Amino acid sequence: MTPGKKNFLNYSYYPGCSLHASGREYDISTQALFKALNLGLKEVPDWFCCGATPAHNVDELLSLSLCAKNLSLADQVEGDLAVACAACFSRLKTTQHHLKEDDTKRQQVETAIAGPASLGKPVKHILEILARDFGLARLEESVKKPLLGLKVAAYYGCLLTRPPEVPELDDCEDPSIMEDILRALGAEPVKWSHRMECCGANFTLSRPGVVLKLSNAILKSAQEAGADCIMVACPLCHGNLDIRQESINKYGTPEGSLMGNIFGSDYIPGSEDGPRREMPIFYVTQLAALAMGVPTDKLGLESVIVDPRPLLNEKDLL
Amino acid sequence: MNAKAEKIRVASIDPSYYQAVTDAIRTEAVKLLSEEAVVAVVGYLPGRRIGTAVPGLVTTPEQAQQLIFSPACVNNLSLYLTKAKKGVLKKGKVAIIAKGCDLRALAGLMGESQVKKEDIYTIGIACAGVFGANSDRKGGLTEASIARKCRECTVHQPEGVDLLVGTLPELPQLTALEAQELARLEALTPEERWAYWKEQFSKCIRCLACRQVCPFCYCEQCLCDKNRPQALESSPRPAGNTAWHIVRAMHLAGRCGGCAECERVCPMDIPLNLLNRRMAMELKELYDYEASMVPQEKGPLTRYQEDDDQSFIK
Amino acid sequence: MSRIGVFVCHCGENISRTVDVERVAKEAGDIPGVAFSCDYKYMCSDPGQNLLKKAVADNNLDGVLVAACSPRMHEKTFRKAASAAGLNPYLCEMGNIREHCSWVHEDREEATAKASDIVKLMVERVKKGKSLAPITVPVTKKALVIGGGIAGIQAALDIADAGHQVVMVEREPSIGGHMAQLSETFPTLDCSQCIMTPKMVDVANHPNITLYTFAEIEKVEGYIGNFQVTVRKKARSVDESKCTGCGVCMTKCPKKKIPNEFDQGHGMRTAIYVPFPQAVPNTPVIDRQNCTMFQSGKCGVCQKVCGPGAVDFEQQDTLIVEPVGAIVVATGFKLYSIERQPEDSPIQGYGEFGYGTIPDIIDGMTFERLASASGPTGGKILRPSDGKEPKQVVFIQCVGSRAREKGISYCSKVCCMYTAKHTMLYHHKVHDGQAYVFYMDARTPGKGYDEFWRRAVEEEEAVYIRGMVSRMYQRGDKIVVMGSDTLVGVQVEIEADLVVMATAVQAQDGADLLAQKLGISYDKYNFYSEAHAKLKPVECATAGIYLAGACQGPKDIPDTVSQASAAAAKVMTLFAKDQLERDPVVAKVNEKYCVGCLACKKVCPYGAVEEREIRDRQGNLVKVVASVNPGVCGGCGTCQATCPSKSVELDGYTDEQIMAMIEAL
Amino acid sequence: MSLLITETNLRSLVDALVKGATLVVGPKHSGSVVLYQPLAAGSDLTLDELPRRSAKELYFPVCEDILTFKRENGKLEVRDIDRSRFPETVLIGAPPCDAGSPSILDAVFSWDYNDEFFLERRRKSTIVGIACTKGDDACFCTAVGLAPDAKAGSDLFLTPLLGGSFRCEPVTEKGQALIDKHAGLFSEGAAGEPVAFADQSTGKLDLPKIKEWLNGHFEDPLWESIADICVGCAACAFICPACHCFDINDEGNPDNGTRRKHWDACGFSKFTNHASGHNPRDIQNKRYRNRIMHKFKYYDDKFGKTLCTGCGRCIRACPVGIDIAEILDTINKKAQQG
Amino acid sequence: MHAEKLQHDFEPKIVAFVCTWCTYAGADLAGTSRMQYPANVRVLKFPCTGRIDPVFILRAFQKGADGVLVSGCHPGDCHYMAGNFHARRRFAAFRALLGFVGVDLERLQFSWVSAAEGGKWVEVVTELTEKVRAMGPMKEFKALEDEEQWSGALNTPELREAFESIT
Repeated sequence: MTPGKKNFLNYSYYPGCSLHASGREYDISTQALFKALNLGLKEVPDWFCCGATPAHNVDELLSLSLCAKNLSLADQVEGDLAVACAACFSRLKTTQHHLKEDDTKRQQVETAIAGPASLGKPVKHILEILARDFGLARLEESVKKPLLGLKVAAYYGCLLTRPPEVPELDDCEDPSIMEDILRALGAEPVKWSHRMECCGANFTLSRPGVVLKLSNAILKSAQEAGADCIMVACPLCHGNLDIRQESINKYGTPEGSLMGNIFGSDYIPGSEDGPRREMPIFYVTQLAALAMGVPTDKLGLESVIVDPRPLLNEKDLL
Repeated sequence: MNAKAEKIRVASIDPSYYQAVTDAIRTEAVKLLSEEAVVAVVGYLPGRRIGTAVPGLVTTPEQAQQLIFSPACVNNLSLYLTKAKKGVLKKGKVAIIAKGCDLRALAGLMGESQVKKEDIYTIGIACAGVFGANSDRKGGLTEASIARKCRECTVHQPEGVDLLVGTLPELPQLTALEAQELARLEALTPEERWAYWKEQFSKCIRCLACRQVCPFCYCEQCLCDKNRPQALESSPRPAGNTAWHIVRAMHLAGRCGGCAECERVCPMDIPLNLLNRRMAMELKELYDYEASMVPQEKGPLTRYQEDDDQSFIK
Repeated sequence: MSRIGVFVCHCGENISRTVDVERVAKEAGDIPGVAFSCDYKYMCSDPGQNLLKKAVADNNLDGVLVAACSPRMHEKTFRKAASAAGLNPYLCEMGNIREHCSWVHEDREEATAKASDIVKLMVERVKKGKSLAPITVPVTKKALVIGGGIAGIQAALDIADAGHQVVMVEREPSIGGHMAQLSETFPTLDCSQCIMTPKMVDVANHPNITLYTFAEIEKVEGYIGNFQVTVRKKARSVDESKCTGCGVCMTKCPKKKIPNEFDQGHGMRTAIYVPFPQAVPNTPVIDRQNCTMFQSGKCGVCQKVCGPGAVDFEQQDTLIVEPVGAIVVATGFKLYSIERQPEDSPIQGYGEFGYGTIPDIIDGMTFERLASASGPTGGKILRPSDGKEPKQVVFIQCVGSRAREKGISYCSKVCCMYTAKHTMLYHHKVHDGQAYVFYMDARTPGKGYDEFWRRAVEEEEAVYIRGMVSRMYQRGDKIVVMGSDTLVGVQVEIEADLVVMATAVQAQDGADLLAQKLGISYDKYNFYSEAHAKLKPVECATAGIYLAGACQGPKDIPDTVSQASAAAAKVMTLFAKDQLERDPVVAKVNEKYCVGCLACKKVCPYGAVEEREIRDRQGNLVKVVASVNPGVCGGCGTCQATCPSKSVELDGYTDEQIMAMIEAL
Repeated sequence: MSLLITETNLRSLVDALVKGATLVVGPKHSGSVVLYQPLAAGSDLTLDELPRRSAKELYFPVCEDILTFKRENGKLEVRDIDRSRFPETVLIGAPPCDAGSPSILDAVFSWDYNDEFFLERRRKSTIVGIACTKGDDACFCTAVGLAPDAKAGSDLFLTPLLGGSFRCEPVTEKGQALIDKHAGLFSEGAAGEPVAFADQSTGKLDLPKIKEWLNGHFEDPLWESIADICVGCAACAFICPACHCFDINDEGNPDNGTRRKHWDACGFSKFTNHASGHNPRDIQNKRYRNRIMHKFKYYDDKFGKTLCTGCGRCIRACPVGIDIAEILDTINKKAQQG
Repeated sequence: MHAEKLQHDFEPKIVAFVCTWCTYAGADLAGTSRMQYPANVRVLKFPCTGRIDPVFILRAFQKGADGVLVSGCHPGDCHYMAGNFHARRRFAAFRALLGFVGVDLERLQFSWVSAAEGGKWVEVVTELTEKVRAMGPMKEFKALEDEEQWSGALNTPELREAFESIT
């Protein structure tokens, strides 16, 4: 990029904890993508954890205050607030929504954070920025290396669009924003059933059996729909779908109907000849950056569990 | 504060801005009249005294050369379309000069079927502000001489006009005196407010200049001129005056465009626009209604919603 | 100076116990303008009324005030008496000194003072009163029925049987509506067409009914008793007067693969067609969009084979103006199409259900056609994708209904019952099949309804799962239905062969546009609003327009038929007199002072205010003023309170009367 | 040697008069405006601004009761106002354009009917005029025959001097009596230099010529062009020292009410509206013509006086900037041209 | 139950503007149910609250009312469908205006009383009467009625006396 060239749009940026830890690839690829698209991205100074996903189950005031404080920090940086993590996005939006609706809560929160709750700044998920602010048409124009032939299962997870009144990202139960982006990138979104199902993120530590089962259902559905890979827009989804494949392959999960109380069937030892899952999981920013011609060593492709490079090689995309 | 700082910046860029607007108005008016696109242009002509301008209706390209725009162009000309010059509209299309605040009145008149959009050609002015009543006009537009309404104007830039003239100079931030005064009155006790208005209204001599300059007071028979039954005492006594100003504010509620002409022309300096502002605030808060520069089908008091506020009703 | 008579009633002791009636009468006598005053034991008795009549005659009174009970009680009585005495009835008023005074106050002094005040106020009112003559409106004894479904048919037949002319307008090529599509009806499981078609034929044959099918309402003008309705009769391309209904054209038409709307797109029809064999009229219509002749100018087979020469490719839309006195709106409903809705729609779709992409997910009406003996499968339950008999069928209730988050919060009322019916029909036809029903609640009020539903559950082996479905997707040739069973607290997944969704009942497309033409109000779902939810469930706020059937809200057949007959009864009541007499308490415009701001028009709940042009003798437009149609005005007076210059005035409650009363406080 | 009064003593004069139960009326601040109002003390008197309303209302109030009526026992009882009890009044601090108007109006109020409301007040009042130093570009008193130091109408005339005191000149006996009664407040001394008069932009008008022109131009395109922008309010007439049209109406109800007299103006569309609905002055230009004609022709025809003191109030107050001085100038020019 | 009759120094004049279909009928019901309430209220009947012009309220205060009650059908119950909806907005605006010019809004009560709410009518009337009684007379408008422009005023004691003694 030419130095001094004016950015097309400028954003403040709340990466969230995951993007600085397990989801580093998401952070790296987001930065790279924004740079490639000539979008400014400036990290909010001194941001801290938004409290997702446990805080709101424990203490509502705490969860709201954490986000409110982060939102007021974000006010120091110009531009709408870009958020990559679906959980952070959900919490920040929820906080704005609750505090706008409820004056009492707002006052409590303002006491807690010792300052005014700033509710005016638009919080935007990366998907929204790509599809709406930047625009699908412009995105399509910017593609340098279309992801031709890549069949992708777009996975939304639970938080991106729900509950209907909060994120205002897309249709709550039947969104299309990820598929729209994929088409703009030249990839082929597959039609599949489990794009809105839960991956079990909340149970990652407490009941891994549940996670295995749910994640497996998602992977299986994508595989059956003919997808080469899955695209996500959340570090937690990514974690579950990517990391768990090994365990699924090792231990397996019972096939068939999910009828029955899944919460009761915790850890189920599998067999060696269980189903194999070998499905690369991409962040939306990785795929987009790839299509924009960002050098592949700047996408964090090497640090994920299921190595996507063979697939990309096969499709001649590296 | 030194004298220089007191002069607001519009004063310093004064001549070229006003000259540019004047030129643009003349060019357009001459063009419209010579092409016979309109039968008349309602605009401003220079007055005899320094810092004055008078409304004028010009019908020839030669007369159009006299049109001006200056901070003395205080009048809301839209009243001429409903009242004094109503007849002109029947002869053909009329062009009218409108500041943002005047435009809201025009839009209101369209919403009330008094003026048809297709019958007029609106020349909107990007207006930096005009003189206040009784202000010293010798030194151009200054913070001291600018009208109170202009200090908190939100419609410097007209919208939806046929032609927009003028480029808005950089405008200084001025304290919202009227809003402050409104807040001060709101903070008083009812007794204190009553005393305030009683003093104001008792000055009234019922010259009815407020009514006559109001673009919305176009009734053929004003309620205050009616005597069977007599809803309002017609004699200029404090009781009748109070009733008159209350009723007028009520009749304007949801219609007033905020040009504050009533206040400007009051020879007794009664702050009539405070009443209109207060009503506008209430209607904004209750029904999210604001006077706009584009016509609206119904005003806030001619429509309703089933879930309107009724916290005041037992 | 007025000459008013004041009559103070004792009402036995009801008033005189706490009010000194003699004193009230005496004080009334001192009021300027009162020429006569007295008190009497029972003013409403015959001697009391005679006293009033005599006093009017003897004292040449020009106004009467009876201070007695509530006017709601006896105003009519005394106005009649005043009228008999030669006084205009509207110059007789009542002062309520019983309900509003003697019964609610115990202190004799206070009550008497108040009674005197009431008399004083009301005397002022009488002084400023005006003689009013009842408004008479001529009535055209011909009714328009919009819609030829069961509601319209019932209303039309009732009105026509009473001897009045009826014009029926139906948008589709045949009358019959949705009921003609149904297979069997709950709770008796009798064949819908068997009970419907005879009524359709009755309409066609009734001497008093003029039927316009394939026609729409273009314009409605006028008011109660005097509507002018313009009907657009769309070009049928077949001359109805010549067509014999032999059907040769249809057998010969080369375009045979057009999905038939009547069968919900699951059967096929030709380009020249009747929607179904029992259609009324049995005159085909050419579907110009699909006709080769119209699209490419080459074909014309139907014209060649038509013996009577009825096929007319040149036919144009015709406009027919019908004067009518009353209108019955019976435009019915449509089923919610749950595919994703446009962005700006307040109704959110159910994309997650895969409807429209998975062929074996169908709606209730399609199931009706599948189950119907005259349907595309001849009454066999075969699924659309491969024509196989489904062995596991999932029925989902409340799709769209009662789903606030999706934009519709109301209950569609008929789905619980018809889903129960569907499970039975299915079980009768596929004995080894299993029906599952996802439901929120089973709502079965109605005669024999709950028994019917229990039969479905207990005898016909339908499995009812209380809970909603979250997602459906195709897996192989099965549809995986994911949902929850909230009673057991588990998530369930059923592999179904066919899914039938009871989608919400919605107002017809264009219901809002028709309402605007008619000047009637509608709710946010475009269902038409009745004048009063309890007491005027059939009337519209606009006088002379009545509602029947599901256009007002979801309804089953018995309710629809009842309402249609009720609407017909209302029309007949209206037609019982040659002239409609209306209370003269209506608004009048003072055209001299009206400036035509039309604020009155904006607030009028009845749409009674129109614009009127005033022209001079040369025909030049002087001004436009408001004008109140007395036939339509309801008399609320909102216009007058809104008018800044009081250029519109409500008779009977004039500003002069009210101000005089306030002055007398 | 002249008779002088210091400003302090002028205020003391007011105090003394008030103590003596005299109604003293003079310019006084009321919020942002200065109006002629009853003074409670000398300190109320303000001499640095021309009052918004003229002094005519002292004699011809905005609104006054003229009788009351009540129907009792079927009989209508009418009660008149006892004018003999009107108070003694001193009008103080009126510049020539205000001080001069009551004497112009005497003619009309004592013509075919003696308006005792006006005349009784006139009899009981003394006018202390003061020379004008505050004129602006709306003033034109010199054009209509007055002057900033004209004594016409005043009983006692004050001239502000540099240094703060006033030269006092009794004009009438009433004025002399006022001096005599409060002799202690006045002193003899050498009059210093008077404060300069304000310049007036309008030159002298030839009033007889103007009248002559008006005589022949009842119908003239001029009226149309003048009234072109008039909005029909009464601001000009109500603040005018000379306009004296009034309306009488009954308020209350036929059985109990008050008859009131209050200002009327030729600007109003209801002015001279007949009960039939016909109005001989049915359009604004006829009404505006009446304003000019009345001031410069009719009144002169009848009473030999011009009904204008050139105070310029109507020019300042007109909502649309109609400028009577400019109009007169136009007529003057037309008249000169013949 | 016969509450002991209390003597008050001041009996306020309460004016009620009511619609004929709901509140007037509700007041009738209070009567037929023999409920008791203060006799201070004078009822003016209108077809609908939609007919009630704010000028009437103003006029009532000017003509000596110490309290004004405006009452009609509950929203949705209007005999004329929408009259009370329009009235509601009009009164909300008018109330704000009166408050702004300094009228104590405690003297102006709006209520919805249906034909079935005889009890509510009694409650509303009693409450307003007692409230206004405690507040004392509505002096503002009455005082205004007696005032004149200074020039038309008979403002010295002698003149006032003279006026009173006019024959």
